[in-house]
Amino acid sequence: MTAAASAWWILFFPLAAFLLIPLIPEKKRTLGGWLACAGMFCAFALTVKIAWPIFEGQPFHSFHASIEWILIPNLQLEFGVLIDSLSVLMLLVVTGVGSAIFYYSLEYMAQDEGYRRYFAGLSLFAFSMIGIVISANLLQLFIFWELVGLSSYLLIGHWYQKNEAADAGKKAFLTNRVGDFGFLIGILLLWTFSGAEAARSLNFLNLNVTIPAFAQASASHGIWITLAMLLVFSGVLGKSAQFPLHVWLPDAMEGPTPVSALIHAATMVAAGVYLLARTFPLFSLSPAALEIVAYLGGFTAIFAATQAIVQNDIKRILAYSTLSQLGYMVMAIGLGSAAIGMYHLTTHAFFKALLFLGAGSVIHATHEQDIWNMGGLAKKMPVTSVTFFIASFALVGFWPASGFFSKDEILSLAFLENKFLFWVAAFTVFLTALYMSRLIVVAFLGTSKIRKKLHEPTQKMLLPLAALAVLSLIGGFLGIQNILSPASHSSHETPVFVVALATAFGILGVLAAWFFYRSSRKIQNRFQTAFAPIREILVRKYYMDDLYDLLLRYIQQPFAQFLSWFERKVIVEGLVNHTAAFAAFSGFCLRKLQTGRIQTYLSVFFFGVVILVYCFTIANLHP
Amino acid sequence: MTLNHYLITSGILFAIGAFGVLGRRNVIIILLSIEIMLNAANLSFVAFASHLNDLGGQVISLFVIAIAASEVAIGLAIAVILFREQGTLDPEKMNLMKG
Amino acid sequence: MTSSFWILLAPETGLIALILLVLGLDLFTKLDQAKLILFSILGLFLLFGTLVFVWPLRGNALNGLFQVHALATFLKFIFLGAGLLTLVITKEFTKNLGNRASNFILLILLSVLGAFFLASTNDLISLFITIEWMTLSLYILTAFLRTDAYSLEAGTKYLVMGAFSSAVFLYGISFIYGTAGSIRFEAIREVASSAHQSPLFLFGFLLILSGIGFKIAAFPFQLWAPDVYQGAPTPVTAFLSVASKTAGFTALVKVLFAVIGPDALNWSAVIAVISGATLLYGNLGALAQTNMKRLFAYSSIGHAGYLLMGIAAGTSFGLQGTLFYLAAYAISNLTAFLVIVIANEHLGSGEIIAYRGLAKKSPFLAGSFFIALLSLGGIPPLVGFFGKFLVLQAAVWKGYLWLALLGAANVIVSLYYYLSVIKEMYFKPPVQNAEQIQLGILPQFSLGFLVASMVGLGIFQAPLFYFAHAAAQTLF
Amino acid sequence: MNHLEPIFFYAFSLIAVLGSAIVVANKRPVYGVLALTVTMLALSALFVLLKAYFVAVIQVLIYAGAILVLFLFVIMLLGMAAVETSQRQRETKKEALFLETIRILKILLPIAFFTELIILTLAAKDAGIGTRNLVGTVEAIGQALFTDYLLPFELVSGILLIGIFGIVTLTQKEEELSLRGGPNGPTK
Amino acid sequence: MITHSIVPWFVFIPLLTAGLILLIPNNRSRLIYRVSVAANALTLFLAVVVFLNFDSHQSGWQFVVHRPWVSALGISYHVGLDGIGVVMVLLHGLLSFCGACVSRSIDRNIKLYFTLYSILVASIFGVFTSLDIFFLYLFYEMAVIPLYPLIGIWGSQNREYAAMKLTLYISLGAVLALVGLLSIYLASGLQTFDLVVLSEQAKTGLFSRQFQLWCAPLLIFGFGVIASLWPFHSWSPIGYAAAPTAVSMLHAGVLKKLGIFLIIRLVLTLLPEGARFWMPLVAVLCIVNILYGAWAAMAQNDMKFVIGFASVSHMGYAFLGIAALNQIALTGTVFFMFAHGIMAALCFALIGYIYDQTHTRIIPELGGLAKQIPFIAVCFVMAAFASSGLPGFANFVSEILIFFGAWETYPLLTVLAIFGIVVTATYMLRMVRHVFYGAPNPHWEKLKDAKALMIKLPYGLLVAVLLVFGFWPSFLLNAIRPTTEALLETHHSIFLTQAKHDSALSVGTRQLSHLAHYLYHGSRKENA
Repeated sequence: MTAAASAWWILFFPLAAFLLIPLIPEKKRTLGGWLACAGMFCAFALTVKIAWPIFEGQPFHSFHASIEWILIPNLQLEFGVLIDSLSVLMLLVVTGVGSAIFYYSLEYMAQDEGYRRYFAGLSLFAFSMIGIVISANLLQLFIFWELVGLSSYLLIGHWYQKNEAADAGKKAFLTNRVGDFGFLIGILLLWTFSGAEAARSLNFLNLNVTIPAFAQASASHGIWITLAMLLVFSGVLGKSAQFPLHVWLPDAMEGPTPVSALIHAATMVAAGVYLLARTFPLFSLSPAALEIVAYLGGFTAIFAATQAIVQNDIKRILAYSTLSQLGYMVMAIGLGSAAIGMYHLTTHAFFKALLFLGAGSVIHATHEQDIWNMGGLAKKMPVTSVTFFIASFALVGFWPASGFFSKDEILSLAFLENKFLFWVAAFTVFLTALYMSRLIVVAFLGTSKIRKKLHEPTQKMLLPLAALAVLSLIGGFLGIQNILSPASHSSHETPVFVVALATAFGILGVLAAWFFYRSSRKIQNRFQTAFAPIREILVRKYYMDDLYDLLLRYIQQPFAQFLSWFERKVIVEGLVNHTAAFAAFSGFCLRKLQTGRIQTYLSVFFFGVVILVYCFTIANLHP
Repeated sequence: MTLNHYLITSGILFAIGAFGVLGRRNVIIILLSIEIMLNAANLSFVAFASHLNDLGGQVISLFVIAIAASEVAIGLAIAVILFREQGTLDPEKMNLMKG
Repeated sequence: MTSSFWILLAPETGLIALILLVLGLDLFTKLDQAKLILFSILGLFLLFGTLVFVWPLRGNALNGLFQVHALATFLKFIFLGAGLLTLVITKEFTKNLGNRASNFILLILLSVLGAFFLASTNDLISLFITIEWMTLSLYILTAFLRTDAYSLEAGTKYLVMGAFSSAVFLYGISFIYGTAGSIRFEAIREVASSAHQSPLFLFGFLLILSGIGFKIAAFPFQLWAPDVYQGAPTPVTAFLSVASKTAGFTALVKVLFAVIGPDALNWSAVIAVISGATLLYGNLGALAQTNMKRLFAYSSIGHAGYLLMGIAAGTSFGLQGTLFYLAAYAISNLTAFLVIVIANEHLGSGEIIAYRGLAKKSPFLAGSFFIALLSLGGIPPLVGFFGKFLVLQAAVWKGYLWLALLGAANVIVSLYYYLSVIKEMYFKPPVQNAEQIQLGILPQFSLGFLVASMVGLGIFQAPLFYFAHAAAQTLF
Repeated sequence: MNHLEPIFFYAFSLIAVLGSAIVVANKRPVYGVLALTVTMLALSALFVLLKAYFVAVIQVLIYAGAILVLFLFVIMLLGMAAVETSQRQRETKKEALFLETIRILKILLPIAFFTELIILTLAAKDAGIGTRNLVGTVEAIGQALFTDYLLPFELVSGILLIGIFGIVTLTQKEEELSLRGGPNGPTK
Repeated sequence: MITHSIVPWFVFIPLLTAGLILLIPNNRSRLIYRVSVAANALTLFLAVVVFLNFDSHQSGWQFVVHRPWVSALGISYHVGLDGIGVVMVLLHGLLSFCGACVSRSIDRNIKLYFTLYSILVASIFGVFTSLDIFFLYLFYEMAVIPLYPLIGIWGSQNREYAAMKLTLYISLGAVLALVGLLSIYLASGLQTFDLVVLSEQAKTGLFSRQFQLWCAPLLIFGFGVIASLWPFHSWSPIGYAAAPTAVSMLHAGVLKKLGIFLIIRLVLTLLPEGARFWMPLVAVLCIVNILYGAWAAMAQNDMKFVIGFASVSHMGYAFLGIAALNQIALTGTVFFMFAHGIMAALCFALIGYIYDQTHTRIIPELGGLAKQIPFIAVCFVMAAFASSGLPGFANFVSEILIFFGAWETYPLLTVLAIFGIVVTATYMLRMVRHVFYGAPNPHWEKLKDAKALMIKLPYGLLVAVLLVFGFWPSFLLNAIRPTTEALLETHHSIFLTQAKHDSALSVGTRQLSHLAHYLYHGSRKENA
């Protein structure tokens, strides 16, 4: 099997699973789960096979293959695979973490009514996500980009009978649509810039050549490139839930927890970052665009982190944390290093998936999501707790966990490039430590508030936890950073100051949380009343949801109602019915002439004669 | 006497007849007025016949007299029924159908 | 004379014979009225044979006063068909006529005879006399139900107005005669096509036009039509709306194309304006009608507008379109009236509202009405569509784009009231009893045949088209 | 007699016009019929002036002798008083304006029509009455009737037939009708 | 070859079916139903055969049958298919079959229903296959009339008003177009209605620019009515809401496409300059279509009204594709007609199913139906996503082609059009959310899902078609491409010298002033 063929097969296995699962009868539903897992495992295995040279430390030879999909003069669209180190890394993350989560789901969803639907959706997601990663051109990427949106919609709304879940799915899809609106226009712009009419192509390899050429052709083209890249970035805003399109992600936690782990933490939301990395050569043509990317990323990081502090739902805390971490990644790329962004993406995938799976274990055991109702889990579920601690460790960025390395890369990059963003990022470390410690202190330590007896989950769920825990712990030593930039990495050293500051902020956060949340209720209450306004803002998510609500309720809906009114009153009644009424009215007037009296008729008749004679003789006699 | 004299005479007769038809509210007088109009046409036919030196006009006027006779016959028959059924000869009183 | 007198006059002679036969049977035998009608129907049916026989003939008789050509034969076909179907309609109406039914059918036969002569005339005075012939018999027919106030009122109105318009017509003829020196078509045409005509010629022409306008119920001479159509006995209404209108158009076509000539006097614009106004009056007036016959009166005014449209074009093609339209209109309208007369007898009312649920009472009757209405509305693939197609094309050809657009818009208006009738029949439940209406064999067969011809001629237009073509060519 | 022609013309024209004016102006149809007889006679005199002798004779015979007598018969049949023109109906205010317009039209229209005729007649090249050697004798007219006007001649006979037929049909006795049950109007 | 004279049968088979049904006694309703389904299956089979036998390497007319008809007028019976026609025939074959299948819920006067339905089907086939303008128009108007009784007798709310309005509206468009068509016939001076001859001649500049400028709007707006071009769309939502399921399906699926189809076939081929002149105005109107329809759909509570306005909105894309006047967009438009036809029909079929079960279409009254009728729910969700242009469904491919094409000509308008997709997703998901998702309503406990294969078949078939062509668009595009290429060759040759872009912002005033000019001065000089 050639490498290209194996790339196609990677795409094919989850698709096959997706298509086959609906055919399995309900009685043999477990088969469906295993089928999905098998598809994912096969994809993972093939990915490893492709990536093998990397593991052997050899340089990776990228390759590209495609088939014609749409062929119209002036518009050739292909379906292709582009496998380079970037996509291999992403593929490893997607299939690797995916495999773990699929396996985990076997147990987690075992009792669910929509078991087969769930695994079908998961397989569809895997297919689309892999599609994004291996896409050879921008439009193909867009297609899979939309498809992951679909699978996300379906999986968030898995428990569709719950109103919140149904709403959340809709919200996620529509918010993404708004982003994709810009994305598609961006694609069209790039297509226009990519050369003469007949030679245009959206192929990445091609774009990397033609767009710089376009940029150099004229000074005025720079603004167009910036515009195009910002439009592409709007797609990222939606998918990676960056401010201001972040609102859907916390709500998306209504989906089953493994879905949150896989889609809304590890992979799908990272697709935006992947897109930035993929189009980084184009972004780098526009410093202005990159700057905006960086600032938005930095802002999202700190913006989300502050909100995480006041959340009570364990999954929501993690969701805000995801937002914040995605902000880090976007910022990293905005600051000029796709490799660092991708590095953090990878480690984040490990520990955030682990966090969610841990949370899933807890929820599975307790059927409870509010951290204030938990407490003392560390004693009752030791394995889960240990893995959770490891993951939190990595998230905050303590040595030697993987998060330490990737986050330090980002911080030092920011330190070199933009001092303001550096401080933002560093302060976010403090916040990260604060909310994670709060979570751990409240939910895992202290006394249990749960009456019933809790069990560790079975081996099926623990195995993925363990695997991800190991990766989170040692991820920093695997040389992941070298995959993307083997040469450049060693060129700059991490400033000691940065490392120290980050660690200090981290410890500070942990301590703050420890003392505050271990303290008596009284102190907590007093503190909370003191900061009530701020807390209110945070709890209300900076009023972002309310703002969107207002927009929808007071702008869009009235507008729709207005148009509906316009249709009824102006178009139907005004234009149509009144025309008809006018005809009927003139008919009515004509009937008045029809008096029923002979001599009136005769007069009209004779009048007609006289007029006719006048018009055609007398009037023409003396012109 | 020129042709125009005769034509104008016939025109006057025609106009008077037309007025009778338009204005009089008695079917019998209306029928009489129509006779006047037909005779106006006859006068014009005969005058033109002389003018053209062609017998046709006179022949036609004979036809017209015959047609007028038939028309009057039918008209009077209807007038008789009308009077018998409705007790009036006023055409304006008939407007069951209108609009 | 290319063919002998009797051969050329075969249809007329046959019809006279039939009339005498019917008269004899009526006077000297105790034949049932219904049988008499059947006999007349059979006779008229056989007369089609004579028409087919004279179809290929061309020639003239009676010193050139009587002409036989394709146009005359075409029109005679319409007249004969109208007469035949009017008798079929009369058959359904017999019980209202009492023992005078024989007079009724004789008058209709006489009227058809007059129309036959009309189709063949070649001079103005014969034209006038034949028209008067038809009109006089129609006065009698309209007032036929003398104890019925509606019929009597209609008869009186028709008589007074008709006589007035005849006088105007005749006065017009006198001026044409006086300025052209003859009443023969060819002779007048020479005068008409010369550069300078006397103003009196024009005067006469316009008076004639008014007189004919009355016959075809064109604006502004149309006011009589609704009242007379509504009041007349239903078979007479059918005959008025088809045969009398066709007679009017025969006269108009002869006057405009044979007497004046298509290029003289610039009459095209006059006809175009009249056509547009007639269209509007007929169709808009029909919108608010509640009586079926009155609705058809207005609708037939509207159709006169379309018929005028083809004539307004002033071309052989336009004339052909008008002739095709005439035939199509005759078939469709007579179908409609056959249905109306049967329905009126059963429903006991002529109001549109009484037609509610007719589809339930008799699917066949309702179906035939449906097809007839659509054909009148100009919906393909029915014959009425092709007629409209041709006249609109003629108007566009002539450059009367506004007229064509007006005609097109009026299709919609007319569709509205036709569809409203369909709505009553199909969408609404029957008002009172929903008992089935039983149809006799004759109406069933006739309706079947008419529907088949509406569809058949709508799809295979060629035969009628070429016949109309040949007919139109005779005047060019 | 040429020099007297204008006098005769004007005189007879005046009589004809006056006669017809009386027809339309009086209320009693009987007077109307009598006035029309005068008009007819005056017209036949005009025909004589135009040398249309046969027509003049027929005019007197048929019109004065037959048609107008028919009128008189009908008037007598119906009763003198009954046929007198009825008074104006009362009309509502809404109708009044419309009807008033129509009433004015009824007077104006004939005048307008006549004016048009005069204008057109004057606009046409004036021509005298022809050479006057045309004499409408019985012989000449008979000749024309059976040659150039054969068809209309035959057709007129048809019209007369219809006239007879019409009177018979319309005035047939009611009793005969009632034998088969009276007609019921289908159109109400 | 069997396919040699296959095309006339597309009209004959349904017409024969109509005749056959008339012969079946009224009480054998199942038999009538079966005959109708079988006949439509047969035409579908023929459509597939024709599609598979279509030679996609040539742009000319295929399967041509040519017989003289009224030769004096230049009317001939001339049928055949090009790449566009073959796609439309396939679409119509599919939908008429599915429509017949879902008509099982018709419960009264079945005989009349299927007779009219067959006539409707036949006439639509007639339009797609005719190569003679006369027959094209004949079938076009013939298709309108059966709708009146179909809606008026078997329809639901407000049926009489809706039926009347729809019929009159579409007929008005038709007769306007008729005047235009007659003008074309006469202006050509060729004495022929043969589209093939006329289009050949049109390439050589048969029609003067002046003529094209006034004639084109008659056709564009005349046919635009049936394609619900704003502001002539108002018959559409109300008509769909009233119509019985199968009629809504055929109407939204195929009949609306007739307008676009005829504009492509007649205006773009015969009046290229006229098209070019008027298209900017159409482009602006179609954007109004897209956004107006979409927003109006959002305010509706009746499911059929939502889909009705949605189809108004979607037709905007088809118009945009035409207005762009380039091959990418035009190909996309044809593909879009196919995809949207299937999708809209699917939506109406599913709503019909729900309505038959629940007897309501009011969204707030429904809810949580996915539990009771999962199959229908899944199909509906698919249709909703297809409607909002999700990749994987044929609609996405067509829309993206239209965007790529229109982007070349009207970039700003394209941006607005793309925004329409966002709005579309909003109202479609809103409907899915409130009908199928959410807490189950105990009122609907007893609903029956489509279980039997025959019941599932129409829905499944339509979904499958959407997916197959969504993944494998070349299957259709290859057939369309040569035709659109040939079609636009005329345009390229004529406009090579002209300026490339019309400013989308200056659109409207110029066109309107021209129209006014021609209305005042008429066309007489033109024809003289």
